[in-house]
This record gives sequence, structure tokens and C-alpha cells, in this order.
Amino acid sequence: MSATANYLLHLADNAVVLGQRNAEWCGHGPAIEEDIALANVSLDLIGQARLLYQQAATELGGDATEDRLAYFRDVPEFRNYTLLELPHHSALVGYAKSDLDYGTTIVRNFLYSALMVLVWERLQQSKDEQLAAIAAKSLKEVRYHLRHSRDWLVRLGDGTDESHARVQAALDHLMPYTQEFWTGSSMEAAAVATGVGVDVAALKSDWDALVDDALQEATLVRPAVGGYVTQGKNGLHSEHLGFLLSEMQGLARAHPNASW
Amino acid sequence: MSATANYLLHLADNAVVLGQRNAEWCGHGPAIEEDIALANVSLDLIGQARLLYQQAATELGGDATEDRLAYFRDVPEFRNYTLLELPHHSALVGYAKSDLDYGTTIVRNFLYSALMVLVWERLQQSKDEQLAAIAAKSLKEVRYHLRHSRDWLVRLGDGTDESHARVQAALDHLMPYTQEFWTGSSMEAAAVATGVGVDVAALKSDWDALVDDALQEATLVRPAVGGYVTQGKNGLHSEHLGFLLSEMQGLARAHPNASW
Amino acid sequence: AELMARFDARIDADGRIEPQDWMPEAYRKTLVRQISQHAHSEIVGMLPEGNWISRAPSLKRKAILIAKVQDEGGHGLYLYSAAETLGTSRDQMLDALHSGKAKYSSIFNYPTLNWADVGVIGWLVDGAAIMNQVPLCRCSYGPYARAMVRVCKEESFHQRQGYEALLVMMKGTDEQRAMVQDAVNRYWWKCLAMFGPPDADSPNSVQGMRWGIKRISNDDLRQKFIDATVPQAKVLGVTLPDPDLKWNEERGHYDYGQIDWDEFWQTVNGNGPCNKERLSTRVKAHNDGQWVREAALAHARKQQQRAMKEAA
Amino acid sequence: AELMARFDARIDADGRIEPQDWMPEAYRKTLVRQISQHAHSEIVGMLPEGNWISRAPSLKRKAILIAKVQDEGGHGLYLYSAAETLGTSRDQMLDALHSGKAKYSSIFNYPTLNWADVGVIGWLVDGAAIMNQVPLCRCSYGPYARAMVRVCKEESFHQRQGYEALLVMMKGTDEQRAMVQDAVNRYWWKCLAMFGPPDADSPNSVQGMRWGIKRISNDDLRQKFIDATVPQAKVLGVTLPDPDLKWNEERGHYDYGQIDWDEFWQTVNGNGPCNKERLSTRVKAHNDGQWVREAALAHARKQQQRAMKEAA
Repeated sequence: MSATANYLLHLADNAVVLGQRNAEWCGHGPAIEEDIALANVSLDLIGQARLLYQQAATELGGDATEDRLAYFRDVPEFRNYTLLELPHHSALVGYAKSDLDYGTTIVRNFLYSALMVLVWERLQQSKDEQLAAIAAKSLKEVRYHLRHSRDWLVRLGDGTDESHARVQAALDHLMPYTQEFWTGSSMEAAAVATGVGVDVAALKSDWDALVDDALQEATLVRPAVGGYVTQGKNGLHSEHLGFLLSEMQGLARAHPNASW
Repeated sequence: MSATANYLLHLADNAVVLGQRNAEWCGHGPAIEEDIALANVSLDLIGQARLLYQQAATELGGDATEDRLAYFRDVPEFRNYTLLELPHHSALVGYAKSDLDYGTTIVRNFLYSALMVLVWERLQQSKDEQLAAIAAKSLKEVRYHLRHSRDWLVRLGDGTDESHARVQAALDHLMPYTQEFWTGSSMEAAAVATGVGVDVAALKSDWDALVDDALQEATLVRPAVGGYVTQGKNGLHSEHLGFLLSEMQGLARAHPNASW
Repeated sequence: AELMARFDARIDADGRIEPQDWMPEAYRKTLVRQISQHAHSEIVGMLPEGNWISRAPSLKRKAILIAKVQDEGGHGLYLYSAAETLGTSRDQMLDALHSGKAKYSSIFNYPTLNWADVGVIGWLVDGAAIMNQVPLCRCSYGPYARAMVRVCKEESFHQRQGYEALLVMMKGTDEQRAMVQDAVNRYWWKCLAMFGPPDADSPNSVQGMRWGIKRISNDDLRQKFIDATVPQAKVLGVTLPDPDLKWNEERGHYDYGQIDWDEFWQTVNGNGPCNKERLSTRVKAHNDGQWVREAALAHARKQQQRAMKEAA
Repeated sequence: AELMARFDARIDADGRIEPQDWMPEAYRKTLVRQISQHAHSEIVGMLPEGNWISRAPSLKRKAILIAKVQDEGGHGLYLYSAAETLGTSRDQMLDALHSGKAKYSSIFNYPTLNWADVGVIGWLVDGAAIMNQVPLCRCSYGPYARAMVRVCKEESFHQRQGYEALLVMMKGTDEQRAMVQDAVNRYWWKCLAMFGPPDADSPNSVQGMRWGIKRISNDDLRQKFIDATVPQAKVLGVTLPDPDLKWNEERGHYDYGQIDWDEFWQTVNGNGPCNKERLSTRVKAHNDGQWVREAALAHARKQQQRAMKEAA
């Protein structure tokens, strides 16, 4: 598979998996405004995923289509960050049902959006013109996602004792997963080498500044990270992705010859 | 489809769906003894389902096998009681994740086992000899399921104020679904007419006696029932069954030509 | 009495009543009940369709469905705002919903059981809703009428999308066609009931008509819906599950069979297949979100205090 | 000193120590640590396999998997009972697990990512566990030795079932074979690490050997496992992911590559991929079950009071 296709799939898988997760709030949010806001984030991400998969399908040729790429690949072929596939609550095995925690949702959207404003900004200069165009569109969207999640991070951090504790716990839970952003991968290196991709590790200090600034305003403590570095982008996922994909892909796979 | 095959599928679907639900406790029970007990109930039910599907496959002929019947039929083809597909907590839409409530699990197992000790007892005299043999085996198992769930019903009802309130709430939630036991269906009538099936409506007073006796010992109040009568056994299910089947069938359907 | 006369005159002249205008208490109450009920229907209506977002069989359909459900949330918001202009708060309205005092459209008490339900809800449920709602764009109460203009525009778009999705499925595999027919079978009669009881049994309508809140009778709307839908069903290639449905040359309308009003009232009165689930899902979402709303309030208060300190 | 001498003599004579016998405090502590750690491993070990029960691709495999996970719960129970004979309660042991003070086998801190993982856990993980555990059937502490006899018998059965499931998959489709190879690639090295650090770095072992708790060294067990497994892998048709793996005629054993001990210690010390999830799942199950356990206690107390009243 070409470096460009690989890289496009990484970006697309990120978008589709987080889009799927955010949509789980639909009808269950803490206020109608939030149902709408998260649906909007989800819609943007699904839209980004579609453009990216379409572009990847063009690169790949053959019978690849956006839906074949989204619906007919298995867990080890997905290249999304592990962070994005986690459920909306703290650590629990995949099949242990638990409630949706808005703090977890907000923290994840914040950590990811803060990265993606930087990534999409750079990718506007990608050697791949289609990707550059997708980046310009996505940048506008992710700026809104960042604003939305940052605003709520501050509200929850600076709100009540309970909300402060909950959002701090979510931050402590999720921050270690951001280590995956900065560790290199051959998939990314190849895309950087061709001028298609962006060197994410070089964005870390900008990301740190965005995060630290928001955490300070939210009166939250940035946890030290260390230990296990997840490798979702290399296809080695948590147990959660299997459940997410089985729900997402089931109907499409039950009717492999159908058009919708 | 023959009346016998239809009826066997009803019994088999009941067993597989409740078996799938009970297994969700595996690793999450309130004590290791309960993890083991519910795994045991689940195992018995999956075992019953296998025998019943095998028998149905023989009736149906063609390419029917136990696994084709369990894994390759869709929601409207399933004939289980709606009661058995509900998640382990009170009323919530299918995709709203929530926690496992042991009270709900116990009440459901109790209400169903109390019926099935009566059903299997009668089915030992089924005109279908294979079904009669399955009934003899299943009766022994379901007696244990009834004892286990009844013991816990009493413990929870007669235990603490909290456990009493929780198990009463579970009872109030689930009892209306038992109305489905007593309403006739053409599927059951046909099986009764051939001497293969049992007239469940005729078992109601025995079931009432079993239930009332246990509820009294558990100091629980039997709620009045009325209103909507579910029709899972006629293929009209709640929104929950789709999620249960999509998880259960996904892997098998992704590899339709595989043997396991 | 003079106020009443002025109000009546405005209504008779087909003029608009605005929030700052005097209005009879019964008019206000009727409107609050109707608008909040409509708002609740939008919010509860997000659930049966939301049920399929995670399983939508293509990304395009997933995006369309999310956008649709999001629009419904938006409709809920405008409508709550319109009701608030009548002096009731959103919290009061939500309390009435959560305690079971307020109603919402009974159609959402039925389950969505296969993917085609999503298309059928767009085509038939939204179609019926539009029939009911278009006359409300000329309703005598200004904020409600203006909200309805926007709602109806978006709903028409949803209806076309739903119909288009069904067209694609009907051109697909046998299983897809079976899904569509199954969904139509389950939803057809419930949609006819959405127009409310027959005119003979609908005494509230008279006052509603007088006040310019209701403009066309239940039975007339129902007939209009049937007449519009039958040809669409033919194009689609589905059978509407009513053996009595046939063109009546004399009336210039389609005749149709008996609606099961007993089942309708059972569901309206809480005994439909999903009443408990829908309500408890909304209540749970509200309760689970309390800490989030409290945090937002606490933060806003702190911000205000900081601003005041700085100003001092 | 006389007691100590009698104890030593019993150990030297390969006799059994029973709960009522005197034993040195360090012996008791070592056993409590080892047996409870073993019990915790059985309980935590239910999770990675339990992860696939709902998705098992045939009813037969689902039943086999449920039965296996149930057996693991049973092993946990015997082992907690064996540890209780040493004067520690199950609650104390669970507290130690939940607070992170007690360890469990680190192999369960890796995720199960495809269905073949279930088979590979049976074949390789249970296989390695049996190698470790068979010598414990001759352990000096009676209750532990007897529990291990039963555990090992059932584990051997699980191992054969796991291997058989993989054989069927390897005879199946390309996708099935790829699943098996993927699972073997992920689990092979972790299984080798299950035997613990190399003998040179394992000072605890000496005392364990002296006391007849440990009977064979880590490296010897590891070699025995490799020698037994390589031919099985050949029959199966999978490649063990170690380029250095080859028969050494001179040693009469297979040579093998370097184990990543750094990764092993990271995981043991809490930084594996699933450490937090496994522990928080157990803690949540325990906390969520508190009301159930309290109810059972309350009911038992009431029963007792009633019995006493009747007796009085």
C-alpha cells in the first residue's frame, strides 16, 4: 500500500472512530444544546472521514470505495489512535457496560482537537493537493471542536467540586494515551518523507502550550505520563475497538452486495 | 415451516437469548460464587439451545444446522419472549449503555425458570420424542435455575432496605412482560394441536402459585400488570434484540464459509 | 373586555398575536400545552432514529441520519423558546415531560426494528407531521408560526431524504425490499392515527379553530395525507397494508379502512411498546447531566463575580 | 527450635505440611502471597477470555468458552480456600488485589484482540501455566498441593481444547489462519516470560526450593515448555515469531532468542496495555456487588434471629 494511502487511512480512521463515539451521546446529552453540539462534531468527523476514505480509495484503486474501507476492514487494519476508540468512561474491559461520562468525552475531544488544529494547519501545505484541500476544510471544523471542548473543560474544571474531580479523573485517565501522538511510526515517517504527511512529533511544544493554557484556566493539574504507550495507529488496538466496529459494520457486512 | 420446527425455534431462541444475557455477568458478578452460578445457568441454556436447534435443523432439513439457525437469522425471525432480550437494568433504549443490575437478572431468571419448570415437565410427554428427551434433561437444569434465582429473590427481598427496593423495582419493571407467556399465538396453537407443544395458558395458575409463594417469602409485592403485551414470540421484538444479535452473530457472519 | 374584543378582532382579521400582546389565559394555556408537546416530540423523536446511528450501513447514510437527528434537537430548541415567550420556563416544561404530565407524539412509542424504519419515519412520519404542521405556519401566535416555518422547511427536506433512501433500498436486494415492506407494515396505521381522533370525537378542535391555532380538521388532514401518499407508495413499489384502500371516483379521494383507535389510546395513555423506555431514557439523560449543568452555572457565577471584582 | 527442626525434617522427608501444623512465619507468608496471587490470576484471567463469550462464532465454542471461564472461577475459589487455611480471609486478599498491593499473572494484562486469542490462551498460556503448576502438585503445603492436582487436571483439558480449536481454524479459511498466526505472534514471547526472570536474576527461588514450594527452576521450566511446544506449532502450521528458535543437537534442546525483560517488568509494574482496565473492572464488579452481598448477610442474620426466636 502506498505511503499516502496508509496515511490517509490513519487520518480517516481517526475521524470515523471518534465520530462514532461522539454520536453515542445523541439523545443522551446533559442538555439539548450539547446533544446538538456533539452531533455536530460527529457529523464533521464523519464528513472528514468520507473525504479521506474517498481519497484513499482513489489512491488504492481496484474495488476500494469509502464504504469498503470503513465497513469491511477488521480491527488490525484500523490505524486510529487508541485514545479515540475508548468508551466514554474510565478504564473498564470492553464488554463491561457502564455509563456515559461527559467529562471523559470533553477531555478526549479537547486533547484530540488540540492536536488536529495543528495537524490540519500544516497539512494545508501537503504535497497531496486533495489532502491539502481536505485539511483546509477540516481546519475550520476542528477549530470549532477545540473551542467547544475547551470551553467545557474550563466550565467543568472551574465549576463545582464534583465536576472538577470528575474532569480531573478523566484527564488522568486519558492523558497517557496521548503518548501515542508523539512516538514515530513507519506509516507516518513514509508520509513525511514524501511531503504528504506532517511530522507530528514536531508539533508537541505547540500542543503542550495549547493544553497547558487550557488546563490552567480550568484549574486542572496536568498529570505526568509514562508507562505503556498505545499503538493503535500501528494496528495494535485495545479490546474496545472490536465492539465498536462490530456494531458499526454489522448491518453493512450482513448485506455485502447491497447499496444504500 | 412445520409447526414443530416453529415451536422448537421458539424454545431454542428463548434459551440462546437468555443464555447470552446471563453470560454478560461473567467476570462482573457480585461474588465469585455468583459468577460461577450465572455462567452455569448460561451454559445450561446454551446447551438446551443447541439440542433444540439441532432438532429444528433435522425438522427443517436442507442446509439448516444449529449454527445457521442461531447465527444467520435476523431479528424478526427470532421467536423468543421479549422479556429475555432485555438488558440487565430497567427501561432504557437499546443503545443507552447502563450498568448491570443483579436484581433485574435475578427477577428475570426467576420469572422464566418458574415458567419453564412447568413447561419442561409437561413437554416430557411431548409427541415429539426428541423434544420429550430434551425436556427431561432441561427440567433438571431449570430446577436448579429456579432454586438459585428464588433463593436470591428471597435474600434480596428480605435483605436490606436498599436490596428490597431494588428487587421490587426490578419486579415492577419486568412483571408486565410475563403477559406474553399467556397470550396465545398461532405458533403455539399449532404445536399444541399436534401434541408436540404445551398449552402455556393452562399453566398460569401453577405459575402464579410458584411466584406468589416466593414473593411472599421475599416480602415483595406482586405488581398489577396490564397495558402493552409484548410479542417477541411472534417476531415483534424490542429494540434491544438487534444489539444483542449484532454482537452475537457478527463474527460468524463476517466469515460465512468458515468452520469453527 | 376591551382587551378581549381587540384580541378577537385581531384573530378574526387573521392577524398575529405577539408575546407582549394581551391574550386570554385559556389561549395562552392551550398554546403552551401544544408548543411544549411539540417540542417534547422533537426531543423524544431523536431516540428511535438515534437508535440506528451507530449501525447505519454507509457513511453517507450515517451522516444524513446524524444531521437529521441534530435538526430535530434544533427544532426542540426553537419550540421551547417559542413556548418560553408565553411565560413558562424550559425547566418547567421538562419537569412536566419527565413526570409524565406532558405528552409527546405517540408515534415515538413504537420501536425502530430495522434500518428501513429510518427511511419510513422520514417518508411517512415526517410526511404526516408536515401535513399537521404546514397549517401552523399561519397560526395566530407569531413566535409559534415563525418557528413552524423553519421546522416545516427542514422536515420537507427530511421527508425527501427518507423517501430517497427507500427508493435506493427498493432497487437493491430482496432482503432490502423486505425490510422496507416490513417497516411500512408496522408504521402505516400508526401514521394515520397521528392526525388524531375522528372529527366527531375531537371536541377540542372547535376552540382551536376559533383561535386560529388549528386550521384544518383531523379527518381532512388525514385524507389529504392518504391521497398524497398512495401514489408515492406505488412509485416506491411497496404495498400499504390496508385491503380497503382504493380510489373513490365519486369522492375524489381514497377510501381507507378502520384505524384501531383502541390501540392508539392505549399508547397515548402510556401502554405502548416503548413509552417507559423513552421516558426513562430522557429522565436518565437529564439526571446524569445534572452535574454538568451545575458546573456550567457555577462557572458562570464565578466568572461574574470575578468580573465584578475587577470592575470594583 | 524443636518445632522448626520437626518442620525441616518433614520438608526434607518430602512430607506434607497441614494447616494445623506449626510452620515458620516466612513459610506461611510466602505461601499466602503465592496462593493468593495464583487465585487472583484465575479471577482476573476470566476477563480477557470473557471478552469473547458474547461473540463466539459457534454455539459449541461459546459453550466451551463459558465452561472454561467458569472453571477458572472455580479454581479461584479452591485457591482462596487453600489460602484461608493459612489464616487470611478472602476479603483481606481481595482488598490487597483491589488496592494494587497483590499481583496477578501479568499475562492477563494483554488484550484479546481476535477470536483466535481464545484458542492461543488455551494452548500457550494454559500450557505455560501447567508447566509451572504441575510441580506444585507435589508442593509441601497439603491444601495447596491438593488444589493444584484438581487445577492441573482441568487446565490440561483446557489446553487440549484450545489446541483443537486452533487446529480447526488452521484447516479453515485464509482469514482464520491469519487470525491464529496474529494471536501466536502477540502471545508467544509473553508466554515465555510467564516462567519468570532467568535463574541468575531470581534470588527468591532458592528459599522456595528449600521449602519444597518451588521444585524446578524458571529457566528449566521455560526450556521444557519450548521443547514441548515447537513440535505442536509445526503440526498446527504456525510460525513461532523467533528467528533464533532452532534445535541444538548438542544441548538436546531448542535454542531461543532474547526475551524483552524490560517490557515484562513494565507490565508487572503496572504499565502493561490492560493493567488499569483489568483492575478497575474487578474493583467495579466488587463495588457494584456490595449491595447484593450485604443483602445476603442481612437475610442470613434475620433467618438466624427467627430461628432463635422459634427455639426460645
